[in-house]
Amino acid sequence: MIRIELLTPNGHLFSSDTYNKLFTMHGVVMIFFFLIPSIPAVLGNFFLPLMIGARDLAFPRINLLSWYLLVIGGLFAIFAMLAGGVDTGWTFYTPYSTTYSNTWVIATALGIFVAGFSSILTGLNFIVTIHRMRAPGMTWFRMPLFVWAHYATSLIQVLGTPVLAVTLVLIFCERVFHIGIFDPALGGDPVLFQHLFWFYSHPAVYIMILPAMGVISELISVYSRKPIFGYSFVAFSSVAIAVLGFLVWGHHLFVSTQSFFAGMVFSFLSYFVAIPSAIKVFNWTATLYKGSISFETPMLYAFGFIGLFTIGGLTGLFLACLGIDVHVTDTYFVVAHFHYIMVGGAIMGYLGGLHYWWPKMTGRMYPEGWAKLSALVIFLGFNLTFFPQFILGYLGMPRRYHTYPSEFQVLHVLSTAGASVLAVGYIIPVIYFIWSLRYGAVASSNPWGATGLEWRTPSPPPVQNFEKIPVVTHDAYDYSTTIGEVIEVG
Amino acid sequence: MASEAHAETLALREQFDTAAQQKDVATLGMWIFLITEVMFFGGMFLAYTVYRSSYPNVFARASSSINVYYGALNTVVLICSSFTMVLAVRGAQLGKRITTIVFLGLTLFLGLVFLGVKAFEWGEKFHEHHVPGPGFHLAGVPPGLQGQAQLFFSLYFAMTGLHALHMVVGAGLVITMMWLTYKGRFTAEYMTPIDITGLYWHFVDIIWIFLFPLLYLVDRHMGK
Amino acid sequence: MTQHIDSVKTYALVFIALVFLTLLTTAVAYVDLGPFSPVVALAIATAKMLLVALFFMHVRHSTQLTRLVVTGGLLWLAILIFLTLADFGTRGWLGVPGR
Amino acid sequence: MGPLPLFPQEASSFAPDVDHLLYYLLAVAVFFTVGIFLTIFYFAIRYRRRSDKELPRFVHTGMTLEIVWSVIPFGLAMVMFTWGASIFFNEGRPPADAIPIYVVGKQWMWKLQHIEGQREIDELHIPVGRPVRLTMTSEDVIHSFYVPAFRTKEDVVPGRYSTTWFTPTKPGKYHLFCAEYCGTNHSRMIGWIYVMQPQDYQNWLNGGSASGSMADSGQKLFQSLACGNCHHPDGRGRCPSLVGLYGSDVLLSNGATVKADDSYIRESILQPDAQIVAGYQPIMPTFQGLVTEEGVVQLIEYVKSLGKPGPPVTATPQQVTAPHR
Repeated sequence: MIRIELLTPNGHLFSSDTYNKLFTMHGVVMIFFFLIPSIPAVLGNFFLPLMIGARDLAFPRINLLSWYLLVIGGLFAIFAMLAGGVDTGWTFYTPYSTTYSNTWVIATALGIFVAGFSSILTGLNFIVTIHRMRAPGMTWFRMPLFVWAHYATSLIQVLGTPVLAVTLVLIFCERVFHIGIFDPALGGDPVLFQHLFWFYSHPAVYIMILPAMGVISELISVYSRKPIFGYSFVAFSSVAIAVLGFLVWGHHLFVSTQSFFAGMVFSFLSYFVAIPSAIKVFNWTATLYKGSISFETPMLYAFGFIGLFTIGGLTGLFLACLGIDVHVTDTYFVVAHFHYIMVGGAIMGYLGGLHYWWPKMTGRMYPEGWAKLSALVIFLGFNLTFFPQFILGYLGMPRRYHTYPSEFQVLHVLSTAGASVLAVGYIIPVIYFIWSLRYGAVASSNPWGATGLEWRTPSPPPVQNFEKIPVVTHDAYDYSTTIGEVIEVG
Repeated sequence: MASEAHAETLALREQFDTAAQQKDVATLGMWIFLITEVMFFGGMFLAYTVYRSSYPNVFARASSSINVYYGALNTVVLICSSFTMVLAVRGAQLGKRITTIVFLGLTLFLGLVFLGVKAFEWGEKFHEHHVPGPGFHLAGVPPGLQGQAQLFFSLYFAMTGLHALHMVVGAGLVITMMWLTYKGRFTAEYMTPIDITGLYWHFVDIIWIFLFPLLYLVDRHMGK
Repeated sequence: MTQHIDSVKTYALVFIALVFLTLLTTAVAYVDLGPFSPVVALAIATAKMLLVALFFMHVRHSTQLTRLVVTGGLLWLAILIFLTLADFGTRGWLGVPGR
Repeated sequence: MGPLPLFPQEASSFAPDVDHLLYYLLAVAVFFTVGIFLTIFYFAIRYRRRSDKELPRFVHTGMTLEIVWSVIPFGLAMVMFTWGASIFFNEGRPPADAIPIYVVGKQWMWKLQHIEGQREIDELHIPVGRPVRLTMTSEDVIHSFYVPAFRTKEDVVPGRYSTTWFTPTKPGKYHLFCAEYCGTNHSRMIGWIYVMQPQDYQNWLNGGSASGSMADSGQKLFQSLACGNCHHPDGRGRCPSLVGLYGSDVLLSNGATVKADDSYIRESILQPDAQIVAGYQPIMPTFQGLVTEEGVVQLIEYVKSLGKPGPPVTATPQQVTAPHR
């Protein structure tokens, strides 16, 4: 929808207000209600206990509660959308969000607040589970990397989300009671809001990407039948990303009138995040070396992930670089960059993981041919959509523009065309996944010849996950133990 | 939220192997939850730090207008309640039902005293036009700086308000614990919920320990 | 996990110390210590926090992991505050408004 | 449909610097992207699975390799940091002889004032080859002053001043965008920067219908608000004299010293009690709500016109050493 509107420079389809509400809801819904919960809530909740050999998470009731909270939060957001929408952008910058916007900021903020609690509780549950519920013999360095990635993610959720929560509470108070903590008319500082907001929202990017990285580590290993190269480096790089991710939020504020020195410090620290990210990419690539590589659908997604994440990550360096960032911040360059990370990274990881574990979750296989086709369509559509936006950004096209000067039109048309291809790519899996639930071939307990504990139990798993808690005697990804059991996929 | 953290029953829940593991897990979960609370209040402490360092004089003046006796009284009341709470936990550890209930009752009473004093204090603020909003006025602060004084009171109400909200939740927990103890649900071996309620209560106390000097005691010597 | 049960006497001593520190911090607020006023106030508050955490919350007897969680949490709070002050504290160093 | 531009115009002294840095970053990015793509393709084909029973040999993690591929990117990144920071440093230090322009952002327009008195809306005329310094503030929400061809952008924040500067190098007409989302008509808060030959610029200045310089307007405002009743030029009034104030160091009643820059004067007008000059009483009323942001900058220009502090007259030593290109 957004892309169609941007086909023409003057925007005939909607009014500016509608456009502003659309991109705000797109941001809010995608980030807070899809990307942040997607992998942890769907794949994590299901497989984390399985992978460490536990019967369930440490607090199943809290887990249920966190699901209800997410639904309630979602209802608030939907209410806000139906009641008239909200037009502040997902960033809720003050004083626009507190004083000037006449839209449903409060309902949306409440929705995010509630969903935030859901996220905190999920993180809390995972940390405790990983610390205390591992099966006998499942030492820290025998854990699958998916679990490591979730551990790092949970740290961020637990430490970062409360700060967003309190920020939203203050926004809420400011709108309802007019107490004005960020109100410049009283001497308040809107830049303080940005600090509080990005303290959460920068690490939140890693909440989205880390679980996807965990998925990719699993996929690369299984489909090349080799242990991940540099296991401990990949494991620790997850934690390093989580920790360093908290030190760099100020790179969103280079032109926000934050002090020059703070800009220097944040830019410097930002480059440290690049290192663990680079380590991961290099190690994944090295894992392929002398492997036994098969090209099932999840592996295609894994390749797509590495490619897109590499581009997304490297363009991140541009944004961390003070001199360049001044020019490209708040332009389509940023839009392209974070879509490469979030869509190219997080969603590719999610789809890869979904395909990989689909047989385990449902006991059915999906149609391989269609799946490969859609993986290809998504990859091409994605690049066509977002690559032109890098160029647009460097040309100076600001983000969140409903109308734009005509010289940018060609690139916008390309991008919109890409978006249509991308949409087709996303619709295909929805159709065949539903189809497979009924008509898919019945899956064996271990169709891929994988090593994780989740494959040592029937598909789908029984209520208590395992008939008998397994005892772990090998490192993760020791394929000598499973190779004999490989069963042909129907 | 916290009420869920100790919702296990006496029976060992199916996902655990041993009672020790179950207790350990619950305690760890509560501590992590408290850390999220630290970060939650941390955001406001940050806002406070920034504005106090920007407007030290106005903050001193505004702080001096609050009645220090209420603050000090409430601090002592809360410390007393923490003391009774720890004795209640001790009673539960020893398996003494009556002791536990009595001390939980005292804790609850002190908690309610705290909230009562707080309510009274807030009432006075409304009376004195010290509540942020169009009617705000703080005597002794020049007109151009009323906004900054209002910032102080915005923080005052936001921080004490959220703290009071936590107190209300805590009081609810204590009542639940009293009821469960009365029903004989706890033994010397299994009293994790009381233990965890205690942790929560003490945490709320700690927050107040910081709020008191930060809100009530800013350079009192200057404000006079 | 073995249970440690502290004596009532220990708790009572901690309680008295806490009340004493409360009175102390109130009294000190009326003394002009210049820039050290907030430092002293926060030092006393931190001491009180330690007393409550170590004794009332049994951190003294707790596992390594719990201590790690507590120190980690405080460290993160410090990150939040110090890095933000890295901005607010250095504004105007260039002598150009907004830099 | 329009043409297909792939690279923005370079029209300020910063633009080539930023673009050179971009080339470096692009080179690094392309190198790694292509390298990783090719390696993956090669491995994927070379080591494809040939039989279902195949079990590859375990390859041990090479510590040296891990260190090498951590250190090299880090080195490259540090080059990026240093290079980027040095550009940023220059962008943060306007030269002393820059032409001052005052900018007030407002939903959804840019209001600009030249010290000669010309006022413009959504347009800015400047001469080529001279540094221009913008002092900016907002009347409502946060905006951001963005000129892609100059590679400069800085947020415009209500309640305070922000600064940016550039030296245009090519005459022409360039886009001005608001780059911080500011509400319904954010995408229409755009304008044009006209970079002119010095002579054309002079003609433009002379041809305008300006009603006197900013300092003149400021003086009128000063009189209409009766500021002079207290602020006597000889310093014998109830309030400090403003002659020679701008740029001087002011001793405050709490013992601290502040430099009397734009932000200080703005604060003194709107929140006079925040910083009291040593030896004076806090009797000045606030002018919050009585003076617009545009009025405030006119008053600042007026104060400036009352003279600079004693020698060195033109600039403080720090400003003299500022890099000026």
